Amino acid sequence: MSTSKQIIERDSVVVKFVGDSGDGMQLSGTLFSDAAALAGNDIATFPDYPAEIRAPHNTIAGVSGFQVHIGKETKIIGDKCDVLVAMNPASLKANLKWIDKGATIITDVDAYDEKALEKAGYQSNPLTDGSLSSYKLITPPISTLAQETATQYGMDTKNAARTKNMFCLGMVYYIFNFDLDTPGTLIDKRFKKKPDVAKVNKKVLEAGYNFAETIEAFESRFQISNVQLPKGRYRNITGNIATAWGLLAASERSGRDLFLGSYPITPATEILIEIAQHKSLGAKVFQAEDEIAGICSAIGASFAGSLAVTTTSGPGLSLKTEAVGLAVMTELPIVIVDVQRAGPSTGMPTKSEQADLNMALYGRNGEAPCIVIAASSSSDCFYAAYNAAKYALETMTPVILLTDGKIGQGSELFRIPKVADLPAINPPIVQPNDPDFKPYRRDPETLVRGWAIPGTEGLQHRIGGLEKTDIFGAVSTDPLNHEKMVNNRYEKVMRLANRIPKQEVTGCVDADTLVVSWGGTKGSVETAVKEVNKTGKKVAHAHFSYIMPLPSNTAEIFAKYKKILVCELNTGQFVGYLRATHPDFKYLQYNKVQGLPFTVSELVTVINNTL
Amino acid sequence: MSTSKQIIERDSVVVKFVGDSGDGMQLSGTLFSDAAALAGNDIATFPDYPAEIRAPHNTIAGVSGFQVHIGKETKIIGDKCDVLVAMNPASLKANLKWIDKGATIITDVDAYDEKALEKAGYQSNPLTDGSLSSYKLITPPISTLAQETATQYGMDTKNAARTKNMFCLGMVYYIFNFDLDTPGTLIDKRFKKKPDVAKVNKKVLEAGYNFAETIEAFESRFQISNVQLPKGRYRNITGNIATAWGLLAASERSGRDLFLGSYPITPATEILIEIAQHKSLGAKVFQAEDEIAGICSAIGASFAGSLAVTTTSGPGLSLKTEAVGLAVMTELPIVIVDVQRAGPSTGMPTKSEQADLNMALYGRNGEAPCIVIAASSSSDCFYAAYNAAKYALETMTPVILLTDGKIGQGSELFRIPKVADLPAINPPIVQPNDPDFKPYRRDPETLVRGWAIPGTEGLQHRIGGLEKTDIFGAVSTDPLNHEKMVNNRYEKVMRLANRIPKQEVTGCVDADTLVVSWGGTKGSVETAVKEVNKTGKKVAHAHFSYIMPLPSNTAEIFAKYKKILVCELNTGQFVGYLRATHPDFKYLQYNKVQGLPFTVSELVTVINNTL
Amino acid sequence: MGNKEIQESPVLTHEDFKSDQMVKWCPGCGNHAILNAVTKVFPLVGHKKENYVVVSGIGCSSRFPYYVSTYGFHSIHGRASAIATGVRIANQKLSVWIPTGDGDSLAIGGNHFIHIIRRNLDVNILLFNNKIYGLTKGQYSPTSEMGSVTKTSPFGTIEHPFKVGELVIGAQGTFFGRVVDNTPKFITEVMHEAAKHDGTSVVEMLQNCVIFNDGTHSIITDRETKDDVQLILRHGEKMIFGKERNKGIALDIDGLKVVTFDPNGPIPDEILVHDMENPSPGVHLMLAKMYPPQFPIALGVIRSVPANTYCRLLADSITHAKANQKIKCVDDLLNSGDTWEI
Amino acid sequence: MGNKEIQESPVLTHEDFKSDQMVKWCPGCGNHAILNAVTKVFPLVGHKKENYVVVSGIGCSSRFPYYVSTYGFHSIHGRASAIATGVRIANQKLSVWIPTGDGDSLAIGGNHFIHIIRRNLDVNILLFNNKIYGLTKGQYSPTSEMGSVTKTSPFGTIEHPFKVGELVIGAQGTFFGRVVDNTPKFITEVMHEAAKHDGTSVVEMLQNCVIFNDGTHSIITDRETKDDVQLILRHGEKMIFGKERNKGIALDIDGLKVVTFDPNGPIPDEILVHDMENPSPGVHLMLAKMYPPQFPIALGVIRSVPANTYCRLLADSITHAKANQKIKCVDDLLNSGDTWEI
Ligand SMILES: Cc1ncc(C[n+]2csc(CCOP(=O)(O)OP(=O)(O)O)c2C)c(N)n1
Ligand SMILES: Cc1ncc(C[n+]2csc(CCOP(=O)(O)OP(=O)(O)O)c2C)c(N)n1
Ligand code: SF4
Ligand code: SF4
Ligand SMILES: [Mg+2]
Ligand SMILES: [Mg+2]
Repeated sequence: MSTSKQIIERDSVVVKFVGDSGDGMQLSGTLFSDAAALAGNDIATFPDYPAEIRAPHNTIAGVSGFQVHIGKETKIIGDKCDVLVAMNPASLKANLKWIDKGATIITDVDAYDEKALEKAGYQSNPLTDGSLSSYKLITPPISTLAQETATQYGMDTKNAARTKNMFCLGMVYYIFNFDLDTPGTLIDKRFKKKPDVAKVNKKVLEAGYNFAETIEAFESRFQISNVQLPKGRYRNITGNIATAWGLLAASERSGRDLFLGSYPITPATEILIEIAQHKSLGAKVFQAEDEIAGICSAIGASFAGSLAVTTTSGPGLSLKTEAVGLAVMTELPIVIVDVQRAGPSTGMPTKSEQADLNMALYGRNGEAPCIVIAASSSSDCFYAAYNAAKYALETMTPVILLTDGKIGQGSELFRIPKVADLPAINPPIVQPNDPDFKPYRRDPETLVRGWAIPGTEGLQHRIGGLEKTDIFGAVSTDPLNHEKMVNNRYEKVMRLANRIPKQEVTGCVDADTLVVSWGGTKGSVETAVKEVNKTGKKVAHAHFSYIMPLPSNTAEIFAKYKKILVCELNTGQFVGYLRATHPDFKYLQYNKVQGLPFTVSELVTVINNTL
Repeated sequence: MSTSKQIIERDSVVVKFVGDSGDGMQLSGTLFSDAAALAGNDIATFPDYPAEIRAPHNTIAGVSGFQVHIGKETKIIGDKCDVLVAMNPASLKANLKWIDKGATIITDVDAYDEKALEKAGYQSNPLTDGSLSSYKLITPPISTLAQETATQYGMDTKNAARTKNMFCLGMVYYIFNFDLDTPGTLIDKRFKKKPDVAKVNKKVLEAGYNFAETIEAFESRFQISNVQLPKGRYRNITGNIATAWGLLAASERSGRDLFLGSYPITPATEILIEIAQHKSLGAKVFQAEDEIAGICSAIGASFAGSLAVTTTSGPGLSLKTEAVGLAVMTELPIVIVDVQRAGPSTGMPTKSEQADLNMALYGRNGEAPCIVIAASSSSDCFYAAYNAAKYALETMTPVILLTDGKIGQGSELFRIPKVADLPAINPPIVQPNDPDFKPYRRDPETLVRGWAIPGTEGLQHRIGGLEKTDIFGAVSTDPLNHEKMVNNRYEKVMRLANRIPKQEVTGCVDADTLVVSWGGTKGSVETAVKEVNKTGKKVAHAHFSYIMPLPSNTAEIFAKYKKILVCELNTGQFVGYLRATHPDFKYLQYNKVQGLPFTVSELVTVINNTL
Repeated sequence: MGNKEIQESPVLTHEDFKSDQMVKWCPGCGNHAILNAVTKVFPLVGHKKENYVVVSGIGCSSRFPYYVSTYGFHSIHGRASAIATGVRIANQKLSVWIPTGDGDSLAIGGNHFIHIIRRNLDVNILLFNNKIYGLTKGQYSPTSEMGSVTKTSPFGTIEHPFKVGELVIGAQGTFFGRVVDNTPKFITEVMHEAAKHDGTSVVEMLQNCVIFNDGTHSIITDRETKDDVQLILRHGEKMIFGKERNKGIALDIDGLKVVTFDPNGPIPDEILVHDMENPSPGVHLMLAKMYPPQFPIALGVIRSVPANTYCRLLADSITHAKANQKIKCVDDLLNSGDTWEI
Repeated sequence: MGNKEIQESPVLTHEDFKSDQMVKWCPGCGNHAILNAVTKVFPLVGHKKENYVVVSGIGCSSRFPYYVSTYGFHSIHGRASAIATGVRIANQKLSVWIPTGDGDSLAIGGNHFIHIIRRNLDVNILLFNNKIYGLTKGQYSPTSEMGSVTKTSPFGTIEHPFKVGELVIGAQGTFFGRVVDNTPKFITEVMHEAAKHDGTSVVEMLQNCVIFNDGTHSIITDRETKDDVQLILRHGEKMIFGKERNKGIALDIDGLKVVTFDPNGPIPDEILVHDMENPSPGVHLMLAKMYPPQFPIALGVIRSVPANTYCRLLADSITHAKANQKIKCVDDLLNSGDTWEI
């Protein structure tokens, strides 16, 4: 494929496909990112869709989008788009704020009739009124061209109209200099059962590509600099799928059947959907009548010897509160996944936030400590889920795993591990007829009690939500016993700090200022820290994945810095927790509660202002 | 009544009645404390009963008790008893740890047969084996004597046997030099419908009194120094009744019908029971199918214009979590009363603790600030409940009122206020057809929105759990609007600090050390601080009733002290909150998690060690 | 709330109850027709506008309150009945309507649903049964037929579904009606009956979700066959159906059965006359259970029996207490029992 | 779990299932007799001891697990069915029993109760119905009769009670039995039937709370009158009762009715023969509803119909998936779909 255009070399590029909910934007986005990944780029994706299933045609409420960041180290969803593909006026309007001057806009001139403009709230046509003069505006009659091509290959008019996303995709492929074989294969896979449709779609894609070449409207094409990823086998993965797979891997590795008790809720549902596909791996999925039954069934399954899991989002975690306390009291291993969304209450279900941390740490009656782990990116969800399962099983304690909508539904490249290379998981299962068995006898080192599984001969015993005597597990209201048990349950969690990885510090470790972050913001904070360091200013970064317990060297690290700046997407929950648990240090904080991720540029500004 | 005995003058005395669940100990205790109160003493009482309804006869599990503290400023349940009345071996055994050497034990020798001793776990008879030699042991054949007396006055044998508690009570009356008219009246009231029974009981009481005088076993009688209570009309009240009445008073004063949606749970049930008696005051009580329906019905009633309340204990508050978030989001006034008990999970339902503070502060998904108020004693429950209702109504915000099992079920003297003297309550009700009405328009000063009540002409509008636009209340996912609304909800709560009372400091205000406490521990901490100050050492005391927001002068106070010691009945929840919100100060902490109140002596030791 | 409690009100129309909000349901969704029917029922029922309160949970159907211009509460998933209970008890003059989905009221909200029915609280429940979780994009619900392939049941569900009418009756329900979403006039008619009923009324609306469960009711709604699979019940009339009106329902010890007869001859005696007011729930239960192909589905008001309502009993007991209790104000209360002067 | 799945086991007795814990129920409480009956049923059912799991919620009755020497879980209020669901699904060889109160399973636990029944999950629910909240000292429950005076209803309740059997049937229940607490042998018999039933079995036990609701069942249990108010059902036998066995139950369009006849003559044809296996629930519902004085109360197994169970269908679908799906281990999964080497 030859080209006479100027080639822009870039480390990374952001492309966003936006249109009506029914316009196939998620498909375009996926095909583009898959092709980019196959072309050797690192990628990150993030879908952005309305809470309504199909909001009214051509309205702002109905705009659905899919953003793709490709290039070197795309740990983050790029701040602003370089290329925006907008299928109609509403989607253009809703997304202008996300593109910088000079960016490329591709939009379908056929879609700009009076009614659509009005529905989008435009007084005049933006394509002609000069308001977009600072962008590179490409406005082909996409619908017409796509439809013509498709009908030419024998498709009926109605279906032909729906191929316009492929036409756009072809144009974008051209801009990025991708070859057309890859998408060909991908389309064949997607439409495996309808080879005719696949064929027509490929033809329309080609037509888009050729059209882009022909019209010479693009002054430049992008060339992404080569990525230096570690060698290995890769795939693209969303955080929710990665979470599901991490749990399946932990089940296989621990020899404990996976049991998932769950109730659908945005943005966590995909974990449930994914695990439900894998009965062949022995995974049992119970779609419960509500969140309470979801976690309670998991507690029952845990009692009965499974790797038991429940998945949810904020409102669901709220409902599970009482049962989490029961798991704490009975010292049964369960993993509770909370894919956080913007709250409070129903809040903004499709927007992401980090505001459930306090609930994970403190949201239970009585003294009820859990282990809390946070995933830092889409692919990290795999390891975070695996470790959550490992530590739950090994410590006989509920683990709350915090991810969020952004990393859960967004995707990135994932280097495929071998299950055999993952760390071993050794639950403290009691052997049949063990003469020493007592329900609350503990390992003196870890304070972990044994797991005596129903069906095992000679270990009959009773557990429950009432306070129990140490070792023997009889119901008790003895004051000192209670204090001891409260302490046991707390100490057991704190001693896990000896076994989790030490906290790492990256960036300029010897700086005066440490930026602290946790959970799904890792990519943006890490990138911002790098950018600041690139300018010659020094700043270090500690990104926390283990929240409760904190890594054992946390205080040691904090002691090295004059300033500690804690950045998070809430009003300051982690910083509050650090103040409560490590009161010897002074903390600064930067918070944002908009249901949006940090942008790198805002973080760079904040960090610079702090130094 | 003449006496040749030595009189011991005391500021205060602790008497505990213990026996089988069926032995009538709660009645003895109540009659004793009522008589003491009528005799002009200040009192505090605390029942202590097993979780079982009627645990097996004569076992430790079945021991039921009622402790009375009488004298000057009995803000606390006395640490150790001066007089223990134990009806059987099991109750003696279970309570020996609560009495100091030298104390008086009255116990029924008739109850010490072999079977009862065995059931109580005694190897030999403690009355005869010398193990009780350091106490003043009085062991009359109480059953026999009581029964004889009662049958003499025409009672059948079975019922006669049940009068033994009256016999004991008579003996105790003698020791305290009470005259017998008061209990006479009280007994008449209790058995209003059975004058015969009343008569016999009075006779048995007299017999006990006379017996005590006759046997001359008591070397000394107690004389309680005169109490200096403010003038006024008094009554004895438990915290749960006081809470109920405070809510009823707020309903009357605000002109809003009281609606209580609740589900029974120990130790909060009495509030529900009490309010259910008062339909004549317009109180509507809905006994819901569960805690979730309890709070949700309250939210509905609040929407419809009621003073809406839900009452519960820890496990129930856990279940209400999601709905509390809804109340935060919709900005509807509700009062959520949590009578705390020992957790986690079901925990120890009849034991008290302060471990739900974190849940009250943080236990919800998303950023969901509530007002949190804590009652400091049984009678203070009245004012705490009244104020909780007042501030909920006036700020259109859910208020969590924390009391606990100890103050809820315990009682103390209560100076009866006039409803007209209570502070006015002014809910921001919107007038019919108000042309300026918008669902989320706020008072610029307080940030409180208006209450537009269904049924009011011209104010139709819609609220809900999804994020809404400022002022207009349309569903919105706009990032900056969300941040603004999160902030509005938080600021509205924080600005209440301008209207609640300033924090007071008592004790030696100019000391170097400040002892901080909150909630139901006020009495013991206050007493301990006084005792320390009496010894010439200086220490100040700040007892917090307003937790969220904290009083506006909190930082100012803390700044005056070199050491701040925070004492609470949990692992350190309030101190963690202070560290998070007021990180500029160093805090020391003293914690106890035994399901028991602080004893004054342990606090004195801790304070002395801190100075 | 029954007719008796209706206050005078200005004459309102259909249009008065439409809100200015954009209706965001998918084009073709059955909900549109139902919304239309409700805005037509409100003026018929005849309350003042400000006395209507619509309380919902979460789901596609639960967005309903935004689309009517009454007081509205779009609450949290599954709790509409509990919230509505508080609204209704707090203010007895309000007319309370609960639009809800099969997930909202039979999955997470199942407990409040059976309890509000048991208490016979005076509200109108509009149950949009599309046999799927719409808003969360297509997982099976407690009413999905056994074997349904959905996002969370790739190999088909293994759960027996609830049948709404049976659950209502099992929970001591006093009113149960059923309609399909493509018969707007009939919906209005049945809803009007529901509104007139004193106590909890439940109207099951078989609603088509075009996106995630398209055609789930087509066995019932198909133009071609509908006369043969729909039995339209009317109180006091014989249970007859079929394009030729030659089939009827009879009862024997094994349950109900379909009887075919000569439409030109007399109607056989054994054909049942519909008695929606029969307190005995047995026949109503069996009617509610009928489902094609073995039986026609019963539509219309299946059960409507008078019984004491919660609000009526509550009002009575408050009146009684006010008349008979000595404590008339909180000062009385504070000074009741043992008190003394110091 | 049905008989088919019972493994070989040593011969166990009554005593083997008693625990060493002190039984803390009030003297005279109906629970004692029921506990006794259960420890007698376990050996009859025939599983190994370690395969019994007793899961309860909170309430007097829910203390049950402490008193039997099996695996036990005394969980939180209302959630026993949900927890038991997890236990049962996780390990199909376990025999799962759920002792629960009327508050525990019909108030707070109502949703899990109707859902476990709908799913026909293989557990045995023992519902101790004392029509009161015992453990919390005497508030009315969802089964308390209308007008009951209790601690929280000083003027009498204003709520219609649930009838357990009707709710079970309305929730698609496949097994419902009813016993009174003073007939230990009959309890054991009915429980044994419950244990043999494949799917969810519910046995309602009319239990006397001597402390807070003494005599609530006395209309049924009074020695003098019990023969005239108890109808003991046996599958395949005519529904006859009365001290003189001169009364029977018949069916007409208005529901069931009591027919009196001459006990020395032939039994009238119209008297129904009990068919507990009739899939049509109408008659079972009416039987469950019968209550004195108008009717006798029906005791024994009212309904027991075969239907697919959740666990059986789950096991089948897992077997099928294992045989047919390509992904056999997590490494397969990780490498499925689009992957590439860098
Ligand atoms: C506590 C909680 N759990 C789960 C959800 C997610 N959720 C929202 S609606 C819904 C089900 C909707 O189904 P249905 O009630 O049948 O309504 P439909 O959309 O089909 O009209 C679910 C699971 C939620 N919003 N809140
Ligand atoms: C979440 C929660 N809410 C409330 C309670 C208090 N509670 C314990 S048992 C019970 C009701 C008991 O009644 P029932 O289930 O009928 O059992 P019974 O004692 O009569 O056998 C209640 C309300 C609790 N323990 N937990
Ligand atoms: S998803 Fe289904 S139920 Fe929801 S609006 Fe669309 S068609 Fe209607
Ligand atoms: S309170 Fe009632 S149900 Fe509970 S143990 Fe006592 S008698 Fe039995
Ligand atoms: Mg639905
Ligand atoms: Mg009960």
